[in-house]
Amino acid sequence: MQNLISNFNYVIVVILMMIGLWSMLAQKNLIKKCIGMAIFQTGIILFFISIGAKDNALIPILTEAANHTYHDPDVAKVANPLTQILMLTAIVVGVATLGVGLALAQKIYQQHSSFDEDEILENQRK
Amino acid sequence: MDFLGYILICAGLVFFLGTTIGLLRFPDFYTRMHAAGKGDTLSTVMILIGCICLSSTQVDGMELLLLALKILLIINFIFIGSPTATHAMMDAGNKAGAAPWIKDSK
Amino acid sequence: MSTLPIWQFDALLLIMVVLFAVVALSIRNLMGAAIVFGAYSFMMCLIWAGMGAVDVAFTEAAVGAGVSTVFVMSTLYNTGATMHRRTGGLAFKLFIGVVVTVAGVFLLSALPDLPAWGDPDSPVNAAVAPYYITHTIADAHVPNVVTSVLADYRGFDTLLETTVVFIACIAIYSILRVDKAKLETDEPAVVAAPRYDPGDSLIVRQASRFMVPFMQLFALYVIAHGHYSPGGGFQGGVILGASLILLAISFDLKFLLRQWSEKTLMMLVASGVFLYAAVGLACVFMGGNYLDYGELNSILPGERDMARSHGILLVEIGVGITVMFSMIAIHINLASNGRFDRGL
Amino acid sequence: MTEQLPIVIILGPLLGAVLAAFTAWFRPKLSHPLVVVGLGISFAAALKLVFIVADSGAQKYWLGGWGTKQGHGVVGIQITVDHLNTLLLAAVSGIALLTAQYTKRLVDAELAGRQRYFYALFSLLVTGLLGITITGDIFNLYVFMEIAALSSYALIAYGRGRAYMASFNYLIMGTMGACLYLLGVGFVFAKAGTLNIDDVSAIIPELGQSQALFVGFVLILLGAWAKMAFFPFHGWLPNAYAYAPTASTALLAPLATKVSVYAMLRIMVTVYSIDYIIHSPATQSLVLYLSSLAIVAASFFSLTQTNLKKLAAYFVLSEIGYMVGGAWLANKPGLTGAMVHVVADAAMTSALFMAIGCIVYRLGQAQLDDLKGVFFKMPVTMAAFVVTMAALIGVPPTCGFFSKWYLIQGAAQAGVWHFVAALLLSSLVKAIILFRIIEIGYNRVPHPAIEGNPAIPRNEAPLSMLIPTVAMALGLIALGLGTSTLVNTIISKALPAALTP
Repeated sequence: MQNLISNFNYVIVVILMMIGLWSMLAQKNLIKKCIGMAIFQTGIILFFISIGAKDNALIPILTEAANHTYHDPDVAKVANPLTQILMLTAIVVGVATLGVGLALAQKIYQQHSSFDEDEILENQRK
Repeated sequence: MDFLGYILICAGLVFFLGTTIGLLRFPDFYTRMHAAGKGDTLSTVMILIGCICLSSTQVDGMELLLLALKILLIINFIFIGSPTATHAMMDAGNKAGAAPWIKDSK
Repeated sequence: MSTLPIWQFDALLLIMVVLFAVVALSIRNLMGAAIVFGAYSFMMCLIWAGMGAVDVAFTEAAVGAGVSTVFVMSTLYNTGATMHRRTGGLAFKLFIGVVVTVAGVFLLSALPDLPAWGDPDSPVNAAVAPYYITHTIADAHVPNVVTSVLADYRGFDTLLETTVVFIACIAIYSILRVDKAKLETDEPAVVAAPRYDPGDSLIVRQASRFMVPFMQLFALYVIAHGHYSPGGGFQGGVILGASLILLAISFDLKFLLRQWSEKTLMMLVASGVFLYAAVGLACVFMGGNYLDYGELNSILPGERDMARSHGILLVEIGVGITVMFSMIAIHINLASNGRFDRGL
Repeated sequence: MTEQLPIVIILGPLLGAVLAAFTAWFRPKLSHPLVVVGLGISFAAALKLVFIVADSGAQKYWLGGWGTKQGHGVVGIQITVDHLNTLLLAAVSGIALLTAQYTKRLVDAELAGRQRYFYALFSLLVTGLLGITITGDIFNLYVFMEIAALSSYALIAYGRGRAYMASFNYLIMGTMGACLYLLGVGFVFAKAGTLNIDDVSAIIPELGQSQALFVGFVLILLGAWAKMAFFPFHGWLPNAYAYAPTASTALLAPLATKVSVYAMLRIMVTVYSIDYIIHSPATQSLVLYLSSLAIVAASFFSLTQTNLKKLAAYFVLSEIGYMVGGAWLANKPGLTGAMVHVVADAAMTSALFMAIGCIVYRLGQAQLDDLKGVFFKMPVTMAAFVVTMAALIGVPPTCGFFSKWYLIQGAAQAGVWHFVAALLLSSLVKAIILFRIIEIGYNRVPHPAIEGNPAIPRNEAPLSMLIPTVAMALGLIALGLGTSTLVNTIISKALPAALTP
C-alpha cells in the first residue's frame, strides 16, 4: 500500500497537468484558460513538494534549545527546504501571470463583450 | 484537558454535519445561508477551542500562551468575518430578488 | 510535534483536488468557477502542509486561494459571469485530448525511475539541501531554514521574484489604466447593470473596520517573525495588501484612494524592489559579492551571522512593501477597469 | 573590480528600470535617459567580458558569495559567462542599447500619453533576456524567463485593438512553455539533486540510461520551443509581432526568440552533453524534419503576406527553424552555424525591424501596396533595408552568408539533404520577396529623375532613428567580415570536445 502512495502523488500531478494543459489549449473561454493555467502551475508545485518530502519529517524550522542555541538537526527528519523555496517563487510567478492574463481578458471583453474565443475572432474579422 | 478537547471537537463535527445537511436539504436560498452561516461559525469555533485544549497537554508556559493567543485571533476573525459574509450574501440575494420560500409554495 | 501523514487522508485530499479541478473547469458560471478554484487552492494548501511545506502552504493560502480569487472576481465584476453554451469544436477538443493523453502517458513512463516518495536519501534530499539544514544557524542564525534559503542562499531568486510582482503590477497598470479625459472618446464605456454594493451595509463596514487592524498586526508579525516561524515578506505583504483590499471592498475605492493616491501606490511598489536591490548593491560596495549580507557587518550590529540575519530582515521588508502595494494596485486596476474611481 | 562585471550586466537594466519607474511620476522625461544609461553600463560590462573570456576562459560569479561547499556542490546561485554566451550577452545588450535610442521618437509618436512605464518594461525585458543568457542555474533561468515573458506581454499589449488578443494568446502559449520547462527542471532536479548547471552536467553522465532524465529533457525542449515559436507552437508569433507597437517589436523580434534558442543550446550542449542527442537518433531525425517543415511552412506563409511587419514575423519563424535544425545536426559545423546564427540573426532581425520602423514612422502603415515610391522618399532607409535583406538571403560579405554556410556544411556532413533544400528554398523565397518590394517601391511610380514626371520629395526618417538603423546594417557587414575571428577565438571553444570535426 505504501508503494501505491509513493507513486500516487506523481499520478495526481500528471492528471492535474493533463487537465490544466487541456483547458489551456481546448477551452474557448478566456477565464477558463486562465484557471487551467493556474491548475497546471499548482500541479507542478505539487510535484516539486512531493520530490522534496520525507517520511515522518518535521517542518523545516529548527527547534530552540535553551538560550538562543538550537538543537543539532537530524537531516532525515527535517523536510527539504530547497524545493519549498523554489515553489514559493513559482506561486508568486503564477499569481503575477494570472493577474496579467485577467487584465488582458478584461480589455478584450471591453472590445468584444465576450470571453469566447470564437466570438472574438468572428468580431475581429468584421 | 484532553477529554474536553475531544468532546469539543466531536461536538463541532456534529454541528458541521448539521450545517452540511441543512445546506443541501433546506428549500431556499435564505434558509440555506442561515444553516451555513450559523452552524459553520459555531462548529469552527468549537473545533478551534478543542485544539487549544489538546495543545495544552503538549506544550506549556509561554509557548502555550502564544499558541492560544494565535488560535483566539483566528476565532476572532471567524467569529466576525463569517456572519458578516453571510449577512452580505443574504443582503445581495435580497437585492437580486431571490424569492423566499413560503409554506405552501412549491 | 506531530508525525505526518495519515495516508488515507492524504489520498482522499489528492482525489478531491482532482475533482475540484474538474468542477472548476466544467462549471458554466464563471463566478462559481472562481470560488471552486479557491476551494481547490485550499485543498492544495492542506496537502502541502501535510508534507511539511508550511511556508508554501501559507503562501498558497494567502496568494492562490485568497488574492487570486479576489482578482478573478473583480475581473468578473466588470465583465460578465456567464458562459454561453456553444456547440461544435468537438473534434478539436478531442484532438487536444488525445495530445494531452499522450503527454500524460509519456510522463507516467518516467514514474518508476523517480525516487520513491518520502525517501530521505533521494538525490533531492541528499545532495544540496542538507547543507542548508545543518548550516543555517552558523551562517545566518535563522532557525527557519526556508527563510534563510529564500533570502540568503538563493536571495537572487527572491529579488527576481519581487521584480516579477513589480512587473505584473506595472504591466497591468499599463494595460488597463485609462485617462478619464479620454474615456468618452477612446474606449466605449461599459454600461454596468445596477449591482449590489456591500458598502451599503453598515454591518459589513463596521465588521471590516474592526478586523483590519488585527489583520495588519498579524501581517507585521508574519514579516518580522519570519526568521522563527513560517512566513516572511511575501505572506505578510499579501496579508497587508488583503487588509486594504478588504477596506476597498467594504467601503469603496475612493475611500482607499483618499489615503493612498495612485502616485504614492505606484512609487511604493517600485521602492520595495529598489530597497532589495540597494541592499545587495551595498554589499558590493562593502567588498563582497552581490547580496552577500555578511559584508554589512560594519554597518549592521553583530558579527557576520547576525549581519546576515539583519540583512535578511531588510530585504524581507523590501519584499513586503512591493508585494503589499502591488496587490492593492492590481486589485484597484482590475476592479475599477483602470479608471481608479469606482468598482468592487 | 572586474570580478563584479557579470552581475553588473544584470543590474544595469534592472536598476535602470526601477529608477525609471520612480521618475515616471515626477520627471517623466528622465525615464528614457536612465534606461539608456543602465543599458549602456550593461553593454560596456558585456563587451569587456568578451575580451576577458577570450583571454582567460569562463568567468563564474556566485551570488551572495555562496560557492561550492564540500560534498554539496554549489549551494547558491551561480552566474556564468563563458564562450557559449559571452557573444550573445554583448549582442543582446548592444542591440537593446541601440533600440532604446532608436525607439524614442517612435514611442513619442505611437504611444503619446501612455508611455509612462514603457521604458521601465523595455528595460525589464532586457533584464530578463540577459538573465536567461547569463544564469548558471536552471531554476533561476525559469524566473528570468518569466520576467522576460511578463514584460513582453505588456509591451505587446501597448498596441491596443487586436494586440490584446495577440498578447493573451502569447500569454497562454508562453506560460505553457514556462510550465513545461519548470516540470522538466523538476524531473532533472529529482534525479540530479542540484540545480547548478555545472553540477548537473557532471552528474548526468554518471546516471546512465534514465527515463526520468529523458522525460525532463523532452519537457525542457518543448518548453523552450513554445517560447521560441518553433513549428508546432508558432501560432502566437505573427499576430503578436504584427499588432504590437513598432517600438516593442523592434526589441522583441530580434531578441526574445533568439535568447530562447540560446536556452535550448545551453540545455543541449552544457546540461545534457551532446552525446545525449547523438545517442537518440530517432528524436534527432524527427526534430530535423520539424525544422525543415518550419522553414518551408514559414517561407510559404511569408509569400502570402501583404503586411511588411507580418512578413518579417514569418522570417523570424523560418530563422528559428535554421537554428533549431543546426543545433540538432549535432556535428561541429552545424552547432557552430547555430551559435553564429543566434548572434547574426539577432542583428539581422534587429536591422530589419528598425528599417520597417522607419518606414512605418513616415508612411503610417506597412502594407506592401503603400510602399510605392518609397525608394525615392527614403533612400537611406531602403539602402539599409536592402543590405539587411541581402544578409537574410545570405549574400556573401554579410553575416547571414557565413552562418548559413556553416549550417549547409553541417547538414551535408550529416547527410540531411532535406534540411539543405529547406535552407536554399527559404533563401530563394526571401530573394523573391526582396525583388517584389524593390518592384513596388521603385518601379510602380514614374521615375522622378526623368523629365516631366512629378518629383517625389525626400522624406527620410529622423536622424535619431536613421543612425541606429544604418549602424545596424553596417554592423551586419562588419559581423560578416569578423565571423572567422569570432569562430576561432570564442565559438570553437564553446563546442563540446567530444564532437567529430
